[in-house]
Amino acid sequence: MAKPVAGVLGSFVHIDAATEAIRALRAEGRTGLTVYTAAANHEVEEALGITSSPVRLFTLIGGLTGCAAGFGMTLWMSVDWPLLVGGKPIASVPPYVVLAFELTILIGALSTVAGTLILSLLKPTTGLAYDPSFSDDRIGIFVPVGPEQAGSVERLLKTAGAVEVRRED
Amino acid sequence: MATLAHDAHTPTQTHAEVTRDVVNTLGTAGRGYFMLLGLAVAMFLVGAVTFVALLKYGLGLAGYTPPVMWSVYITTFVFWIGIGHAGTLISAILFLFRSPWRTVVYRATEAMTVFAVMTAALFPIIHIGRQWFFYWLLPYPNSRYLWPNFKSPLIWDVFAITTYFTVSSTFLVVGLVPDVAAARDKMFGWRKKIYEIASLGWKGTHEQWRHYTRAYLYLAALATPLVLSVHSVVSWDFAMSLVPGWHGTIFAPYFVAGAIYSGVGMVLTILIPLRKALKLEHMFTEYHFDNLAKLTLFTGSILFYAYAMEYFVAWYSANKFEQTSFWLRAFGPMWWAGWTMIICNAFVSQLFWFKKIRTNLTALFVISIFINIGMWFERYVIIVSSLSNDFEPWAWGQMNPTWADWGILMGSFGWFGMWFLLFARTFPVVAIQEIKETIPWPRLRKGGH
Amino acid sequence: MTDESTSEQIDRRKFLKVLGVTGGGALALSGCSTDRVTKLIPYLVQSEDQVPGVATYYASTCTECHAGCGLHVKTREARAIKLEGNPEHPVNAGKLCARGQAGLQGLYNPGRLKGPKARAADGSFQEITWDEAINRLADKVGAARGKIAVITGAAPGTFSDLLSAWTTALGGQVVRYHAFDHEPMRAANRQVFGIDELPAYDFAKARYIVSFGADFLETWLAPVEHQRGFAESHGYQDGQMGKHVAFGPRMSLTGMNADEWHAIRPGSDAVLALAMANLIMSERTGAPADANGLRGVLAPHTPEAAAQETGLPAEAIKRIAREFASAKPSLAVAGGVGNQHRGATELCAAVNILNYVAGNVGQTVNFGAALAAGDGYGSMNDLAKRLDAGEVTVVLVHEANPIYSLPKSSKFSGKFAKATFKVSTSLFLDETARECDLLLPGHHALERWDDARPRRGVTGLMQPVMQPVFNTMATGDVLLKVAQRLGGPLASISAPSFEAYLKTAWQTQVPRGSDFDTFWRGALQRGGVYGSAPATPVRLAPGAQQVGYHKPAFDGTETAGDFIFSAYPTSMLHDGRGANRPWLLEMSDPVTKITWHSWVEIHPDVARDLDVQEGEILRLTSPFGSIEAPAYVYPGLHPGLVAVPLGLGHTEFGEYAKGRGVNALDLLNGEAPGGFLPYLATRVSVAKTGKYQRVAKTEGNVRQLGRGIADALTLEQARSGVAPALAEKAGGHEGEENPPREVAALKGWREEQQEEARLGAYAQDFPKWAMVVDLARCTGCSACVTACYAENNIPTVGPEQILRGREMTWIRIERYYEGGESPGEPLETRFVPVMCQHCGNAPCEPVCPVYAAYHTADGLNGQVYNRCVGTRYCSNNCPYKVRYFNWLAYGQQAFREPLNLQLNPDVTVRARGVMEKCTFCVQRIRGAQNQARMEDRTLADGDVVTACAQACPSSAIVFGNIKDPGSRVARLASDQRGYHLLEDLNVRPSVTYLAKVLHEAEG
Amino acid sequence: MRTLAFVGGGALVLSAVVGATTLGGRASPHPAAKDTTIVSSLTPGQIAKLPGPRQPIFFRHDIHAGQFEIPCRYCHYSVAVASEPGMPTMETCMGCHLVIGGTDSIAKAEITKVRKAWNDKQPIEWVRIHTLANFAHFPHQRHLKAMGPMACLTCHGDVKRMPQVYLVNKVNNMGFCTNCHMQRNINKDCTACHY
Repeated sequence: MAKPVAGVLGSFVHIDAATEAIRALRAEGRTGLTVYTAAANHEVEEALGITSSPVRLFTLIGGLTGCAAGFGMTLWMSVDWPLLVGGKPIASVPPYVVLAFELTILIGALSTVAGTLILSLLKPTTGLAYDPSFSDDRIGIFVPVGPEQAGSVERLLKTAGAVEVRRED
Repeated sequence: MATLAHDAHTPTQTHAEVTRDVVNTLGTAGRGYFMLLGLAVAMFLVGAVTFVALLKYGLGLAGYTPPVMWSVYITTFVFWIGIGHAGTLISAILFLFRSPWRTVVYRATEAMTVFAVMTAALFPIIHIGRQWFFYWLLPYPNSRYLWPNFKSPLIWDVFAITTYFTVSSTFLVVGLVPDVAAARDKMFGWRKKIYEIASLGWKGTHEQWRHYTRAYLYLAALATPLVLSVHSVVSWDFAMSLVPGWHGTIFAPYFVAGAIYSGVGMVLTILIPLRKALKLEHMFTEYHFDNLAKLTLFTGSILFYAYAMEYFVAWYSANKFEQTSFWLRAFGPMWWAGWTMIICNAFVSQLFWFKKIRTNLTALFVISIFINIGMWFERYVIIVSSLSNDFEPWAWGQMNPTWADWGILMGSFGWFGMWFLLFARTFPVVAIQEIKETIPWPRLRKGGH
Repeated sequence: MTDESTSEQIDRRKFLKVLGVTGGGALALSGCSTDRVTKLIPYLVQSEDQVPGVATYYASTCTECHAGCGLHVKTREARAIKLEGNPEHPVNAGKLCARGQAGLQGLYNPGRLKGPKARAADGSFQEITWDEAINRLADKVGAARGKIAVITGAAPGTFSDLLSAWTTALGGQVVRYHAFDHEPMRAANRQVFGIDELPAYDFAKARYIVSFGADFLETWLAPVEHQRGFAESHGYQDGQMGKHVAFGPRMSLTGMNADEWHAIRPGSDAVLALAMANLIMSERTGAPADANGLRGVLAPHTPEAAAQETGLPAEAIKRIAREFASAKPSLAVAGGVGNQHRGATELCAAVNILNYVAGNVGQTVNFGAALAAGDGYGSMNDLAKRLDAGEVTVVLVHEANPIYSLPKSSKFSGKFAKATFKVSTSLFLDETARECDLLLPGHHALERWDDARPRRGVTGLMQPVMQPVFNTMATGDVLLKVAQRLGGPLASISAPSFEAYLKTAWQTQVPRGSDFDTFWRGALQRGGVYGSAPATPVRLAPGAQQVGYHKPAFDGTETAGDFIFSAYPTSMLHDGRGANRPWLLEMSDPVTKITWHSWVEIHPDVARDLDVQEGEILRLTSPFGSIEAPAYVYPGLHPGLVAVPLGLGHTEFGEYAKGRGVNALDLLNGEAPGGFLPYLATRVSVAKTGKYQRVAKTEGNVRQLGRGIADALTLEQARSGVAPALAEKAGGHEGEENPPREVAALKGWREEQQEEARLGAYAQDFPKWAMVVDLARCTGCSACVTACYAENNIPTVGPEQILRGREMTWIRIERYYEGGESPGEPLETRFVPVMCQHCGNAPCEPVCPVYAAYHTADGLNGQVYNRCVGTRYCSNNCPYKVRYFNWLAYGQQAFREPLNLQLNPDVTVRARGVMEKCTFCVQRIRGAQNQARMEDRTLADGDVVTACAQACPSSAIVFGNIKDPGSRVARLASDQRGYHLLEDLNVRPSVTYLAKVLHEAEG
Repeated sequence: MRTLAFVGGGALVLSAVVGATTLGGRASPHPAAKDTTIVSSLTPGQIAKLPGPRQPIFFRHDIHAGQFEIPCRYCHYSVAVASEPGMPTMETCMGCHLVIGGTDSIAKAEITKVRKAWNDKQPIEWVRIHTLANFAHFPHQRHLKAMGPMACLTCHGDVKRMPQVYLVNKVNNMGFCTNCHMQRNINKDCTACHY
């Protein structure tokens, strides 16, 4: 377990209070906020000003790879040991479209998942303060600050309407 | 049977209640559950023993009677593949359409999909003559320099099923992660540990949600064409051949519709008891069943049309072989199967025009059983009856299933039930986080956003 | 083996092992598994004529019936693996029937006696040594003081001579007993021509053939020879085609091949023949002068009178008589076993007259050949009486099974039992051997020396082609050894071995100016010496005046609702000797397509009246006994008749025969007067038992639903060059043609497809193997099917599997009915041999996921057993349904010791779970190609002959390279009668069928 | 006739022995004979180390085929004309070993076995080394014709130098066949071997 990050953890019940707090913190120029929610919530996203995820690139690349692999494999394997069946051409594309399609989906999907994991691992959550209620009905905001500024942050959160504020150090 | 809580379009619960109710479904189960599980395992063992017998003595144990070279096993294979489709439709396609009623049911159906495909995937192995050489269908480098024949629809099948299984199980797992995390936070002791691991360190930070939502969208986007392709490929196993009764251009859409129809039927068969057993009546409401029933009615009507078309085209084509084949399908030795299929699928589903029936659980359940039977027979009729009288009159022959056929069929239901029951007690059968998404968060001040 | 002396010393167990050496492939049964022979056991001594991996052919003679066809025995690694016809032999000219080929399964039959046995005090048999056995026999015959009888079914030949010499020297009596001995024919010949012999019939010459219940394509005299002739006469050739009319109460295979079959009242056929003769005499001159004396005798038999008796319209009789007379030469035949009613002799006499007045005697009926025959039923009865009277103490039974082949009502077994010492030399423990005290199992014909004289001028040799499979001894040697021990009266008969005896006997035949060795070697190579019999001209004998007709008499009192019972022989089981051969049991009967069990044939109308379904078990009861068998509804019957095939219902005779089916003889009168056993002379009552048994038949839908599978042209159409009308038949479009635009498009598409296909392998310099089947010649006899079984190691599957339609016949004979649906409409039968069509655009190939089915460069539809995983998709997609799946390790049970010795090492024994099918005998193709390459030449037409084509007695199948314009197959394939099965599917089969040709239906 | 063959065969090999021993294989046409690795007598220790299965009779190809240059086809008589190579009959062995008794004790012992087997009319049960699955058909004659003198070597290895024969190539492995056929660009049609 990585050593806990020092900071302040505020727990909200009300969404508008939470978003308000986020906006205020960002206005103060606080960075590295971590917001916990039990479900995706666009208000929070707006407040944080999040841009959409780059995971789609993985999907695209994966899909294209799959398609190429599909055609490549079938065509090459057909001519590698050419056997004539039913008076049809040795390397006939139409039937191979099916396989190319399936591989597109397969590799596309797998790379999407892989992408999500990789991207999530870029921002590790280890050491950040967390409270089980966040997966239930609370909204959590963690602000990584040193002890000297912790006080002001606590105050800010309280005024915003946090039902509970905890200091980590 | 239970009367339904009235229109639950907007959930009446709070986040906390949702978490509670769903997490309560996990963990220790009652005697009824274990009796069911025991039954499922027993049925599975019957199938397993039958399979061993097939390995030892050969497929001759089953009722195959040339020219009927495919029968119960392929029938059951197509049946299970079909079951899977409703799941993906509800979880992926309806997700893209932002259909509100899917949220509650989708987890259960997605699980059903995965286990149905797991069941179906066994059959290509079971039904071949030399099961131990099954891997020859995979393109792996070997000292003989031999590759599979990618022109064969059976190879398409192998790829389609593998893909379908991988993608749908990924989709299920991805969906589960936040819920498992929620469960984790409600658990104590060793259970907590297990869910801890299963939750892959999910905390629900905004970064995680950011990638997660995107990934989920794209998975749905990929699964949508997949679900259409898989059953099309399965239908091409037949349509690509020149057997009268198989050689049809409408097969792909016809089979996809049938698949979804049968799938929804199975969803109903599963959900109606499940909601009771898990005390989730207030979540699965009339609203959901009403919509499921409408879906059934829609796909059922497509089938009605497809059946009609099959017969019409057979007559209109003026092709002797087609005509004979379909005439015998209706009035030949297998007339009973032919009519079972038409009545159970084309006609019974039409009852759903009536809201009373759509919203009456007993009626729904009974009808769903009819649908399951009807759809199994659809495949049985298409496969067996078409094969038993094709081009060469002298080679015609009728087949009767034997214990080996029934054994495997029973085993497949056992295998499916086993997995589903285990799942239902171990993982949330309702998507906590997605329901929460639909529940508005409490606010300090009114209005606002 | 040419060198007995040394190789004899290898003991038999070793011998089997020796086979293991290079025949390893064949002995390992698990087919597509890589299990291997782990030991290499070399021959002790190399025999000059056996090269491992190379087939050696020995000429021999078939002993399955008395036609005495010549054989070429194919041996590999010193095992006989296939029987083929000897092309030089005058009787069968290279062809062989199903029964002849199944002789192999007599040789390797698991039911064979493994060594000599004697009955012990407790009645059981116990093994003894040959010395003991011979001593016992010698003692008994020595003590018998002439009270000896020998019952032999052996064909005339040196062994038979020895046997008679031996017996007479001992003061005993020899009875030559053949179950089917055609006594009525010989009696009639005595009566009408004063000559006591069976003539040879020349069917090839006959332009018009009338059969009065003579099944000359099945069991009558020399079926293979007749079929060859029939195909020549009746096959369509440049506008010419003979006609065949069959009369009889039952439509046998012969009747099915007739242009007209008339169901006449049982036993009424003599008057028909006489009426025809009468008409001919009265209408045309030119009949032999001495025939005029007959006018008086024939006068009363007017066509009208005949019509009265037979139930045929008089017009039909007149028409047929005129056609018969105007066709020169024509041929009338009678005397089939199945038609032996009380008046059989009368019938044969009448037919003799008919042939005589039509001037056929000497043309198509040739006396002088004196076909092999026995002493007849009468002398057997006399012997029975002597046995009964205790005048015989020692009986020796050789190659005969009277206790089975005589009806129970003859009480023969009881009389037989009265002899104190009974000896059998049967190879099997048959019903008669079971009653004997000493079993001296003889060698199989392929293991011993002998010769056979099936007819005057023809002597066939038999030579041992391999080591004896079991500890048996040629009966000839037994006799000689006994003679040696007894001396005395037998002293004159002495030779070191029967081989030596045979050679001495042959010394006399050596033509002037050549030494014995060259003569002998030549004879061995050619399989015998073949001369032509001096024709014996015959004239009418006084007896001819006695010809006449009496109303048929039948045993049993006539009561309402009873039927005339017909026990008829089938081409597979003959007199029952075929019943222990799995091949013949599984080979569906050419007429009913039923396998493995007995059945009762009843007419559809009768079935309707009695409300009998197929498979319902009926009890037939006659004054002499009763039997129960499942019903088979068969339109080819006189409504007053029920028929049951002979040959089954054995109580002994090995595992395959024992307790299988019922014995139709049980219903017959065993003490009937008249010097022959009447098979059509009993009344039976038919009772429903309410029990059912599914009939194990390979018959599917008997109507071809206008799909153009068995196509036919009328003689006029054939002459005027009309092609079989396929467009409307082959399922596509009712009558109307495709618009030209579509036709063009389709054509273009086809060509493009072939063009692309060429990327693969239809390379120009390869041959393209193809086959032509002439339906105008095919008689449905199923010889090709047996040949295929033998050549390709096809397993028999047994009745239970047949009920599931799982027979493995790579080539099957489909039998379709035409017409016969409305009363009075004649029923026509068409036979179509269907094997893999080796399609150019084979639908089975692209669907195989592992390329186990694919197309070879030389146009074969290859099937790679060891690659097959058994998805069976290929079979689903095969429009002809000619792919067969090995459901349950059939090989293991079908080829158990010692039947596995018959396996062809060139062909893989397919494993369970594998698809198999006709390969166009690819092993023969590759073998020929190897040979050609070794000799640095290319294949010539005729180098490759498939097993079916080789066997076909009517040469209906032709195989070859269709790309070679000079080849027979190329010429025939372009014949205007040619068509493909289901042509509209555009699968481009390599098999071309030549449409059957029909005489316009008249009268 | 047969005795003639005996004496003939005996004479042939006798001369070969004499030639090989007295002239030391000098001026012999085949390189294998110049090869000195052939030790005519091996110690039991050496024999034990030899690869391959132990045969009922310690038959030394290196002496017969190598030292004395008996052509392969003298014993494997049908290899050039048939698909089966043919195992030497006991008669063939005795053709020489009526006359030749062996030089050292081991050889003497083994040859007595052969003679005993011949007298008892008991063929020797050799342990099979090269086996093909029975669904693969290998026409030896074609390969001999195509590849000439090197044919045997290609698959069976240099038997001339093997005191005890062992499996050099996995001849039952389809890859082994196809490799050759592909390099030489020969027929790759399945039914060339599988039928």
